Amino acid sequence: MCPFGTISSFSFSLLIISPLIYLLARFDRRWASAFLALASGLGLYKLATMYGEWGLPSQSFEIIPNVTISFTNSPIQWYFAFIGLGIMLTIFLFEISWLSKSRTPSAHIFFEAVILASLPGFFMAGDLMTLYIFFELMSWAAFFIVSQASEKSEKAARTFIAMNTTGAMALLYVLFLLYTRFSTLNIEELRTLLPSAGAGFNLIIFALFVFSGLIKAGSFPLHTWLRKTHGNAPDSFSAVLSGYLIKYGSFVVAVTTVIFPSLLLFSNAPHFMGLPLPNYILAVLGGVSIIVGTLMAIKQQDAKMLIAYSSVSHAGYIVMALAMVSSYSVAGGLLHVLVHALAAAGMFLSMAAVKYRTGTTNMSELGGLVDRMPVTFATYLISIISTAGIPPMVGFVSKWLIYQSTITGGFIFLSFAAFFGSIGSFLYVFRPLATVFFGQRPKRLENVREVPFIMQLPMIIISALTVIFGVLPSIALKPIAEAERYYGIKPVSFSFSEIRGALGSWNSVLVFFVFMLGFIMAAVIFYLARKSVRVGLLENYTAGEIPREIINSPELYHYAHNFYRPVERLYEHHPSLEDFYETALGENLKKFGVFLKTLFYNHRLDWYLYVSILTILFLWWLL
Amino acid sequence: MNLYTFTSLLLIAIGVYGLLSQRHLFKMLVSLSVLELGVNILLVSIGYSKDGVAPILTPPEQIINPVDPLPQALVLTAIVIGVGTTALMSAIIVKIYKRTGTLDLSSNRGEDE
Amino acid sequence: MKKLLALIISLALFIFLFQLVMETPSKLLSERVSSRYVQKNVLSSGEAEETSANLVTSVVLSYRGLDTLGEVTVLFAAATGVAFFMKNVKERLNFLFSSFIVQTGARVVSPLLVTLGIYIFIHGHLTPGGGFQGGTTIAITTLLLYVAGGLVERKRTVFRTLEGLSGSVYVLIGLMGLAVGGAFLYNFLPLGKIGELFSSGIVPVIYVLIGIKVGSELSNLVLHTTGGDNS
Amino acid sequence: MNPTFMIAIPLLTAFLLFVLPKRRWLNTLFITLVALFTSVYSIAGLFNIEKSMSFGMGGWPTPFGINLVVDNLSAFFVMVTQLSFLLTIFALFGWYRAERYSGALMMTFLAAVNGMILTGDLFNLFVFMEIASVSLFALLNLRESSGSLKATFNYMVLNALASSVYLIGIALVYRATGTLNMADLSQKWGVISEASATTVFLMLLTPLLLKAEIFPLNLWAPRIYGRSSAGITTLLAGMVAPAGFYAMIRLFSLLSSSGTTQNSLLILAVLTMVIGEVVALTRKSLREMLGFSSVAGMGVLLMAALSNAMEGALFHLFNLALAKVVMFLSVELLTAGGRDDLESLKGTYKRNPAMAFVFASGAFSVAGLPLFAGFRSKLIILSDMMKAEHYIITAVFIFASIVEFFYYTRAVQHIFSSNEEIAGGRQCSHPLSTLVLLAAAIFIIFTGIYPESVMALAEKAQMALTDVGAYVASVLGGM
Repeated sequence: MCPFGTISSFSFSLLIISPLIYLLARFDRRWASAFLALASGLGLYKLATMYGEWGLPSQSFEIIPNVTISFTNSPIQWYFAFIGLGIMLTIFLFEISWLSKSRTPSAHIFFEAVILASLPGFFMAGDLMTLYIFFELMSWAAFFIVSQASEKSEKAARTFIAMNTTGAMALLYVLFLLYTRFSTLNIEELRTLLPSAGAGFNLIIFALFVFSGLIKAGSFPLHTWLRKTHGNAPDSFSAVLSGYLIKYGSFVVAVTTVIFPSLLLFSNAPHFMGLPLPNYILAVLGGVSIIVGTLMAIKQQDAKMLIAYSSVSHAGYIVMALAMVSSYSVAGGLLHVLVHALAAAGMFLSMAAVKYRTGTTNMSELGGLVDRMPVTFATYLISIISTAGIPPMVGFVSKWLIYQSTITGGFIFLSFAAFFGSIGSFLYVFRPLATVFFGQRPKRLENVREVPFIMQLPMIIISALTVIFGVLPSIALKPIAEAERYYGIKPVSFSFSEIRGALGSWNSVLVFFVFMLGFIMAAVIFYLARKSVRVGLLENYTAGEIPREIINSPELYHYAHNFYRPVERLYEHHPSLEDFYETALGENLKKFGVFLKTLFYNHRLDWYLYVSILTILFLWWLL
Repeated sequence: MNLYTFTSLLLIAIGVYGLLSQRHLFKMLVSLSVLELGVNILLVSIGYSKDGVAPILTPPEQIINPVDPLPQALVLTAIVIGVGTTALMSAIIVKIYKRTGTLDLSSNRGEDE
Repeated sequence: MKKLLALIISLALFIFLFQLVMETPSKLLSERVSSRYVQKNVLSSGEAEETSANLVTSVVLSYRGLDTLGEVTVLFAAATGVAFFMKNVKERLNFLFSSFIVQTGARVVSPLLVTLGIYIFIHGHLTPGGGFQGGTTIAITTLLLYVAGGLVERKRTVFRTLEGLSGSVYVLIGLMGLAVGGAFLYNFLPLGKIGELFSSGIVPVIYVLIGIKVGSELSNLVLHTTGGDNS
Repeated sequence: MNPTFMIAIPLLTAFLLFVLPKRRWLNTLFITLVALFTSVYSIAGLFNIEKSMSFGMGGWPTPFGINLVVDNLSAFFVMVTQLSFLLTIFALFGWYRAERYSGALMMTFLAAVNGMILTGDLFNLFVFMEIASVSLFALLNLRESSGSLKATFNYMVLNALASSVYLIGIALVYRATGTLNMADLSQKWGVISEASATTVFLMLLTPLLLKAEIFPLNLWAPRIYGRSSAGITTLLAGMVAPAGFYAMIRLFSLLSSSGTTQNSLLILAVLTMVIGEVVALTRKSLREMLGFSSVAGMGVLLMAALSNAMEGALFHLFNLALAKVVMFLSVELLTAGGRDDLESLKGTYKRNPAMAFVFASGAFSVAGLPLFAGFRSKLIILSDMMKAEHYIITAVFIFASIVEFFYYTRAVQHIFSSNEEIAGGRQCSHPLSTLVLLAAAIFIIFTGIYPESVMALAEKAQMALTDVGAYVASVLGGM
């Protein structure tokens, strides 16, 4: 049997040879990375051939009595897996060269091999146990990759693993709840069985699923691990984390709302604006996530943490869209998965490229890299245009679809959140652009060069895809419509160049050419009528006088420093969920542990005697 | 319930009282011995029968109304085990004294915390 | 305060145990397992199967022989443990006050004591007493000699070897029983008649071994508790 | 398999060590050979058991003589404890050269643990428990400090107290039923009135709860784990606790106990688990952390056993014992008996990568990570508990698992931290220890991927446990 014959054997053979990959990486890390790129390419090819063969049963085997590991192929799963493998492919290409900056390249590549193996296993899972196992594998591998980066990242990784394990365990609990009820974990079978259960039972199932999904997706109110983890992870891995690993959560949300027919399950529950209350609450949480992510992103000083919060906001979009379960919203949500995967990968990769050359991502230490690193700049630019939802890029299309569903549904708050996020993202994504790539270049960055071609290549691919899907979203909408049809939702209607929405239609090709025209005109004007003079960094601010503190810490006078201070002041004293979880749960649990220790174990023998004898007596007396 | 059983229970209670109230390691050991003694007497008293004779056969006649030999055998074992434990405990107490210079339970000397 | 609490707890324990003993029914002796021991018809074949006159001995060594092996092992482990703890203790207890009279007296009494001990464990299956009691008597001799001025100081190695040897022979006899009779500690020697010195098969042999073992173990215990092992 | 050898051979060796010439290598060789023999013999025997077999000692029929019982359950536990012992012996090869005393104690300890598991007699169980404890008291001070001495003293006093309670229980049992044989007793248990039966049952259970480290009778345990040499506490975590657990579930199956008893013990088990895990979270010293974690592990086992997840519990016991032994030993070799707080362990994998790997596989197995053995057993426990509709306890169990997962990954993270430059070069452990522990670690992963063989054993053991009739029939067959 061909080792890459099916998706399951792809996963398992990768897992089995992952120690060999470790050894290969010890020998030469570039070969290991290239090998994994090739493997993901093969996986992509295999997936491509599987398109259309939905519901194909695959081999399964028992893991504990009566519980099996099995795989299946349905449009949504195919869609998620395909994007995932694609992102992994670009990352591995990037890492062929990037790994020289890693402190522990062999371990890094080993754990990434585990992640690559877990990816199709997770998304193509035929039952919930498979889902759980591959999720645990992923978080475990990611935990080790994240903790390798720096001193700070160890703590970040612990936050990550604590929250993700909580999510996974919630999933495990719900899984056994379902299993005791229906004696099956097969997703397809549960889909048909769930409506027969009571609403209360379904509500518990829904709540636990959502809990676990929101943690993994990094969506409000369980988003708190994202900032630290993304900010401190190894640079190229941040792209995987944000570009793909948080989509594991989106997938769980998709399973909860779309694959399990949530509208049908809660048809007897109270409705709010035509949406069952559980779905509505989930959508509102998504909306809040958009707002919180946006507001927090504005505050960040570090470009990677900024993008991390933008991920929170985008996870919010996806959750909100999937929770509404309408034709446009599901299409928008699923398309947004693609959008954010590409955009986050693009942004993080370009930041990784910047760090590869300059050694920092702190915005106030950077500047003026546009003519030193043009490809990186272009990637970042295209990614943020897509992120902000500006027309010629694919980001607009997904947001446009989501707007349609919020507006036609009459959800005022959700519409507000969606627009707020869109406008807010102008504010924050612009900032790294302005500070890292524009402005004055500090002296020490004079000799920065563009990254090697092998690192440029994945960035070029991602940018190209962002543009291509922007011009022709119909390519991506094809599997999405297939998925909607498969799960009984009215598919969006579209043609090669046009999407027909409820509030008008969108001819992407036409728009693209109009924008191109405008762009060319602007470029012509820019190059013909350029009148700029170069000045040194400090001259602007000090009028010739140079106080001591400026010499000591010029970055304080960098214009990126406290860039949005006036805006931040509006919500300076906001309550922080991040602190809340850390103290309320983490620290208090530890305090509780210390308390228990002092209560029971810190004493002398006489105390132990008292406790033991009293317990024995108490038991005798009680029984 | 006969006198032996009663006494044994009393000894057990005294042993427990000593164990709980004393802070001197050796006194605790002694209390423990008292407790063990009580338990042993309880065991023997199980085999007691009124006007019973020692369970030793003197052929050719069969003995009439002997006391139960099994608890006696058990007690023999229990006593020896008690001796062993006590010896080991006293050795440890000696060692503790050698290391910390005190036999008071409430002293924290020698604690490496 | 603490003593009061201790008093209350132990009182509660007493009352509780008292109640418990009152509540638990008591089986008549004739319905217990031991009644068959007394009648010596455990095998229910009618013939006398176990010929120790001392019923306690027959329980200890024959019916519940494994317990006794365990018991000897506990003592062995305890003695070894004490030796283990004391092996690095350099200082020794000294009995400087032992006078000439004490020493001579000890020398005179000790052979008698040893003889008494040997008598006790040899007749263990006939009369009250046995290996443990005999062994203890022998150990007392050691203690006496020790107190009288360290007369047995150099005998440690002998005791230790004796201890190991008798223990090994005990287990080997048990294994021999397994080989001959198909059960560990099976009584494979001729049983003889109740009440005679040479009766009840391996029982006296084992009691002799136990006597030696317990004697040497307790002696070792005495010697080790008073000071470390220099060898 | 004839269980006699499992007891007699180690005992014989213990005695012989004092007859043979005083050579450390000779002692070590002897001990190793015996450990190998008992392991191989028990494993070989385990696969040849069709039904419960009873061996009367001294050739006496059972209620009168003492009997040893071999069925799938006891053989399973014997196998687990032999493996723990074998691993310990091999892993300590580097630094532990048995002198007579500790060598003999190791042997008596081995014999006693085997006896505890194999015996079918209540009083004999007491005797073997005492041998095990007495041997262990000295062994725990192999690396003597005032801390370890005091901790041992605590253990001794509590142990003596529990033993006395057990003896009182035995006295009452014999008084009421006239027998000490477990199988015979299970027939006559009804004689004791309901009220006192519960109490007597609890009395018999007390030292077993102490041995199995169930709260609040486990107060002695963490200190021992924290202060004694980690290489020896394996004997506690991998042998005594399982043996105590075995005796407990055996009594549970043989003597009927009321629902309230079971429920209150279930509460104790859950408390043990929660307290153990939460306190382990706060511990900085790795040994103490492992100690609390083993306590918690025993809580998990008892909880599972009492909530209809016996098969999972047995399988989990195997995994736990193996993982705990492997972890304690690798910590011992990793720190070389030195400091073991998390901060000073940073980056130690550079010093001894093999041991770091071994520790990680043990930790992941206990934490229940997919691909490792503990994951499978935890899943089975969860699934069975859910099936028995213990929803709340399952939720608590899941909470404890999260905590456990967190602190184990934290420990592994510290060991594998690449952010610390470690002083001093490589210091490898004895090649034999490394080899054996690596084999054990690989076996853990192998069991995680292919658990069928161990699971089949656990399943058979569980059947043997539930089939009280077969047990009683085999023991009292002669009647």
